[in-house]
Amino acid sequence: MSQTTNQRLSVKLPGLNLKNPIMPASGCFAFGDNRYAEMFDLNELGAIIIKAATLEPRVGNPMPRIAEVPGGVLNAVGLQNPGVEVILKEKLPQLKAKYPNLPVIANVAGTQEADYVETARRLSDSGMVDALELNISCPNVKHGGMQFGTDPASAQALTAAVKKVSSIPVYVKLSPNVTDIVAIAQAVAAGGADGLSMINTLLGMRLDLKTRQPVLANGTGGLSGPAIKPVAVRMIYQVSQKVDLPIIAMGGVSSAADVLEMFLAGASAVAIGTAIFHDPLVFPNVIADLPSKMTEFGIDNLSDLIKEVRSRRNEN
Amino acid sequence: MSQTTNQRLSVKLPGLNLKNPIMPASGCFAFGDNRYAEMFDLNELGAIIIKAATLEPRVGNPMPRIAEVPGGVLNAVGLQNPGVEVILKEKLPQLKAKYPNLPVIANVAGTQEADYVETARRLSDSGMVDALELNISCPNVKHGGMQFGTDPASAQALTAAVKKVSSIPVYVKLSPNVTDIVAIAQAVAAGGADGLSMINTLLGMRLDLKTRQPVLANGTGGLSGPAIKPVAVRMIYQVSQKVDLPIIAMGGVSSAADVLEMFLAGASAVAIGTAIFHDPLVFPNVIADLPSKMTEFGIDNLSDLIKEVRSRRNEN
Amino acid sequence: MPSVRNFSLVKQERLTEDVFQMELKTTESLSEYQPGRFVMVEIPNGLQQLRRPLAIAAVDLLTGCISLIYRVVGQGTEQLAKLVVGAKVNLLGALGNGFNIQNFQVGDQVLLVGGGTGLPPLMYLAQTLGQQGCLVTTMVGFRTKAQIFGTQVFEQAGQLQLATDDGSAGKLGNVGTLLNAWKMNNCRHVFACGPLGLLKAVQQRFASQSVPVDLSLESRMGCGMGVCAGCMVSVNGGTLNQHICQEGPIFSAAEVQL
Amino acid sequence: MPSVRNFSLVKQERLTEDVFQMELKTTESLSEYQPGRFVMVEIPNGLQQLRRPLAIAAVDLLTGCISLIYRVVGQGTEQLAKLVVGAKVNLLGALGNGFNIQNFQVGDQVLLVGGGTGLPPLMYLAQTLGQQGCLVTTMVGFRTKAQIFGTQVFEQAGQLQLATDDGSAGKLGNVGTLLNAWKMNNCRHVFACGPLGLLKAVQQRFASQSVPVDLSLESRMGCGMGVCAGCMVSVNGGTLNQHICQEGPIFSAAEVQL
Ligand SMILES: Cc1cc2nc3c(=O)[nH]c(=O)nc-3n(C[C@H](O)[C@H](O)[C@H](O)COP(=O)(O)OP(=O)(O)OC[C@H]3O[C@@H](n4cnc5c(N)ncnc54)[C@H](O)[C@@H]3O)c2cc1C
Ligand SMILES: Cc1cc2nc3c(=O)[nH]c(=O)nc-3n(C[C@H](O)[C@H](O)[C@H](O)COP(=O)(O)OP(=O)(O)OC[C@H]3O[C@@H](n4cnc5c(N)ncnc54)[C@H](O)[C@@H]3O)c2cc1C
Ligand SMILES: Cc1cc2nc3c(=O)[nH]c(=O)nc-3n(C[C@H](O)[C@H](O)[C@H](O)COP(=O)(O)O)c2cc1C
Ligand SMILES: Cc1cc2nc3c(=O)[nH]c(=O)nc-3n(C[C@H](O)[C@H](O)[C@H](O)COP(=O)(O)O)c2cc1C
Ligand code: FES
Ligand code: FES
Repeated sequence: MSQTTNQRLSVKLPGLNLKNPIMPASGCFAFGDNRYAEMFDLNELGAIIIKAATLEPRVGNPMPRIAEVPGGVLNAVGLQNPGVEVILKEKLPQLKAKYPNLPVIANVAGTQEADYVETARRLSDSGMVDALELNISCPNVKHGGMQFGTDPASAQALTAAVKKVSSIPVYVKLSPNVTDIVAIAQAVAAGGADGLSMINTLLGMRLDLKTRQPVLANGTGGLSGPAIKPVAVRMIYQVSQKVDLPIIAMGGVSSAADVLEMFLAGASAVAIGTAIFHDPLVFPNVIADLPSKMTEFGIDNLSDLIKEVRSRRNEN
Repeated sequence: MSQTTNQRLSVKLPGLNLKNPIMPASGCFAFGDNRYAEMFDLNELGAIIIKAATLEPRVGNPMPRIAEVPGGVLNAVGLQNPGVEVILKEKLPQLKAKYPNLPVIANVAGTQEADYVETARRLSDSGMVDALELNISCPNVKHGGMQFGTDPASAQALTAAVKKVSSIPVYVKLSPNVTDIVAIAQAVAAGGADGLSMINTLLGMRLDLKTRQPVLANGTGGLSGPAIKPVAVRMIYQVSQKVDLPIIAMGGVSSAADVLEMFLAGASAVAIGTAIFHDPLVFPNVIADLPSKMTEFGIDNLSDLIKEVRSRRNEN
Repeated sequence: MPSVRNFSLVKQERLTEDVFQMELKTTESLSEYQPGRFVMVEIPNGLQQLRRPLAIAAVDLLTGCISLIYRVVGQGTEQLAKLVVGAKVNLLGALGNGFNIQNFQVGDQVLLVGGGTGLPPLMYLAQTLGQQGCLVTTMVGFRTKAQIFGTQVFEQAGQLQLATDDGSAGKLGNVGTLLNAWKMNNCRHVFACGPLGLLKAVQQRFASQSVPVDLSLESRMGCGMGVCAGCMVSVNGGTLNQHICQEGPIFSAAEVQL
Repeated sequence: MPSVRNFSLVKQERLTEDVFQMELKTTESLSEYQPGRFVMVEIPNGLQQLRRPLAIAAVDLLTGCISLIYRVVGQGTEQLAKLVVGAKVNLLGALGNGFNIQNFQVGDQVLLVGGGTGLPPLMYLAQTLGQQGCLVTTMVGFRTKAQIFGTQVFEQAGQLQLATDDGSAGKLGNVGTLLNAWKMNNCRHVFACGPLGLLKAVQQRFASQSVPVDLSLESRMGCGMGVCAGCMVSVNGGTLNQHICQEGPIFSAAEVQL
């Protein structure tokens, strides 16, 4: 392999020229303003996806919001965030000041089409964001966009409305809590999405034998971590066979091998969420491990792998 | 506690007077004709759910059919079974001869309504089965009934058709791979189901980095084991709040504590599948542990717990 | 800057039926391991996705050891209790704000109030304040005599007031009983750590007093690093606006809403 | 009747770079641990939901020990290789049909053919047949000299024919080379275990001969107990009609479809 690491790891997606495909998943790295960021250089990342932004500030759900389950984590944070204004005035400028070259993807959430659109417009216009990730899949708030994520027509309409006001590419983040993920993906493609982001959390619950009540104050929560990886791989595989959009893959990734499995499923980039809670250095570790894992499995570079996997699909 | 263990553990469901609520899940104990059955007395079980029966014999999917994933197992057995005729002539008579007092639930699968109905009729007429479990949720065969499990109208029609020919209670086994589990449950209730069985496996996939192909010959497979427990608990909880039918709960149960969590979610009985692969004595172990776990959490007897949980739901 | 490193277990001791003390050794600097701060402990079998927060109960700079004292309450702490000497234990730390004790002087009177698994951070605090020459009074409540641990540290650091629910040791009653009986003379600062009920009692007891009161809070934690928003608390009239793991775990009783 | 019990690890030895031998001790009966049968090993960290099938490589009734010889190929075997003496290893066994060798007599000529991780069951078989007075010839292939293990057992039990792909030990070539060169004189039975290619070569080599040939098959296994239908194979013209774990792992080459 005479290629440099950069040549081997770099990937191109709409709006995103990434030196490597690895990024923190939304909600698992705040706005880069967290203590993990003291432990390694964020410039090592391919990009960062920041916590959901809503039009107004949200205080989120009552506590407890987080619980452990076998192979995974349940969370019901409920889109807590300071609102798009504070994000534009404080969070993003701080992030850009510290890491001017780090591509930024902003996760956008809302209740109705109007506030999605307005939040997206402001983020797009700010010039501080490289792409939007439309969160139509938050299971943890009554009106968290899940209604958009489970109905193809609404998903398509919302995507189209956001596309209209956005000058940067729009990735739509899909919910796995649906009967037919391909139908939703096709709908957002028809709505003009530039890419997909999948998957958000599976809706789950844990009950406390002592209180006989749900462990989470919200009742249900979103399941993330290794437990959901097989579902993520299956959905990404299914969608990549039918829909031509690039996919930012996530769901239970915690190693370079997991990253490659996502690429084989059809990913063009990979986000990591829950794994950082266990391994604070998961980002530098995975990025460092990738080249040798690729060599082990005969993978020259990721761009070619993406093409190979995509062309294999089209034959089917 | 002056109650006998039997009084504390016994549960009553349509067609099933069980001395305890614990039974093997379909496909994880064959027809009782397996080597686990040499290791403990099947008379200890509350009941047994036998492997899916189809009208004609099925050879199932090509190998490999089974793979491990974090916290779970993927299988794509594909309803391999000798067909209802052999089951009636050999499997059930052998089972009844050995364990005349063990309640038997027969899992029924098919491709079209007609073969479901015919298989159900024959099993019902045989006099060797106490209840049917209508499998409208097998993810592992092209025509495994999943189409019935994901569409409320088809689910209702199939349930009604099977009810018409069955003189024994009919439990309908639901697929978790749906957007709205409550809608499916309500539909099968409207179709006349006597009870529900939930959940079947989540549709998942694992890819092999060496071959770059799915590990399972079938491509996708059904995810079972601890990884799916939070999804099972959530769905059972949601359904039990809206639908008055008793639920046989399953999905990742491996301990007495898990059993109680299922009861708190809304179960009236509990099946165990994947856990036996790890712990061959999981059935006698869980049954033996139940009374002390119940005492630890202030639960006198399961029948009262079922009533308590159900009444709490109705208040919501 | 938090670091993540393997410590080696040099001592595992059972203090009561369900409370254990681990001594963990490192060759690296412990300068950030200050009283009131905590670590996120990796549960070593690889099953648990989340680390567990435990307070730093003691630091010995000479030997390069820290102590963690924990009650076995669930799967994570059960695993910790199984570890034997020589095992590697991975800690992320030190985290949180810690007790603000930089400006304390010789002779300052300080009151510590604690119970249950709130004692470990107070043990380290008492030791530090005692070494700084403060006059440390500690009020501690236990359910019964058999559950007592850690009291020597408080006796060495100053004066100990003990209560048990069943009167089997110390006064009959709980920390509330001790608080009510207490006469405050020139107390410069109050620190409390323990169950919610205890914290509320302390908050209330001193609500109308001018003495500053700091409470160390507990919460389930996802990350311990200010990311997951799993540990929020309402401070200064806001709603769930601060992270117990980052702005805390120590909050001013006058500002925090329990 | 299969039993599930804890054995204690009394020896863990590295045979080649990635092949290990575990010696496991029990106080209970080993009468069911016959050549060709296997155990389902629990992976001790609690992460893996499935046990792993491993052939019984040796049994010492005097010490109550069995040997398992395994190549580290994935997460499960990696965990096994980490175990140290004194560890508890939970085995479900003995499973499968085993080699049918009850009617062999002193002087019977038997051919064993093996490669890779197919050798462990043949080691136990060779030893047993040797003790029964049979004349045991074993053909074994390895990729290279560094990968050789287990050959002493075959030498002690009879005659060893060795090949390596690179000629670094024994004949240059593979088991196929040895098979082609071999002259069959009064061979009473052939047993083979190894990769699919080897089994197919053996099946083909003796297809038109009257000598009975038994093949020991491998498969991913879910349960090992005839339940999950994860290990089916086509026998006697049927389609996936027998369980490798239950009716096998040993099948007649004349009946099984590879
Ligand atoms: C900053 C901080 C410092 C701490 N210091 C100590 C210490 O020094 N010593 C000590 O023994 N404990 C301490 N704790 C508490 C300790 O973190 C928990 O007891 C531990 O995480 C439980 O882990 P587990 O896996 O054994 O229990 P789990 O299996 O996670 O839970 C067991 C039971 O405890 C409950 N539970 C778990 N964590 C919490 C929580 N944080 N709040 C309320 N209920 C909970 C669960 O609902 C469950 O019923 C501290 C917590 C925090 C936040
Ligand atoms: C009856 C029987 C007896 C066996 N005896 C031995 C023995 O004595 N010594 C020995 O070293 N091995 C033996 N094996 C094989 C052994 O079971 C596997 O190597 C082991 O289960 C791998 O576990 P793992 O967790 O390390 O690998 P995994 O992580 O499960 O898999 C690692 C890699 O191996 C592949 N793989 C795993 N199992 C199989 C399989 N059965 N067939 C094909 N590919 C597979 C996977 O696809 C993957 O690429 C036997 C198998 C059977 C069925
Ligand atoms: C604590 C937590 C908070 C999250 N917040 C968000 C969010 O604000 N917006 C969003 O789109 N997804 C959110 N997610 C989902 C993740 O971005 C990701 O899709 C999911 O966790 C699966 O990836 P993982 O298994 O690597 O964590 C959150 C997940 C967790 C665990
Ligand atoms: C190997 C295997 C075979 C199965 N076969 C069937 C089947 O024939 N019919 C059916 O309704 N469910 C079948 N299932 C699903 C189980 O009955 C059960 O619903 C599911 O595995 C969840 O429970 P668990 O996590 O305890 O295994 C099978 C599951 C496994 C693992
Ligand atoms: S524990 Fe995650 S933000 Fe505090
Ligand atoms: S491994 Fe389960 S039937 Fe053979």
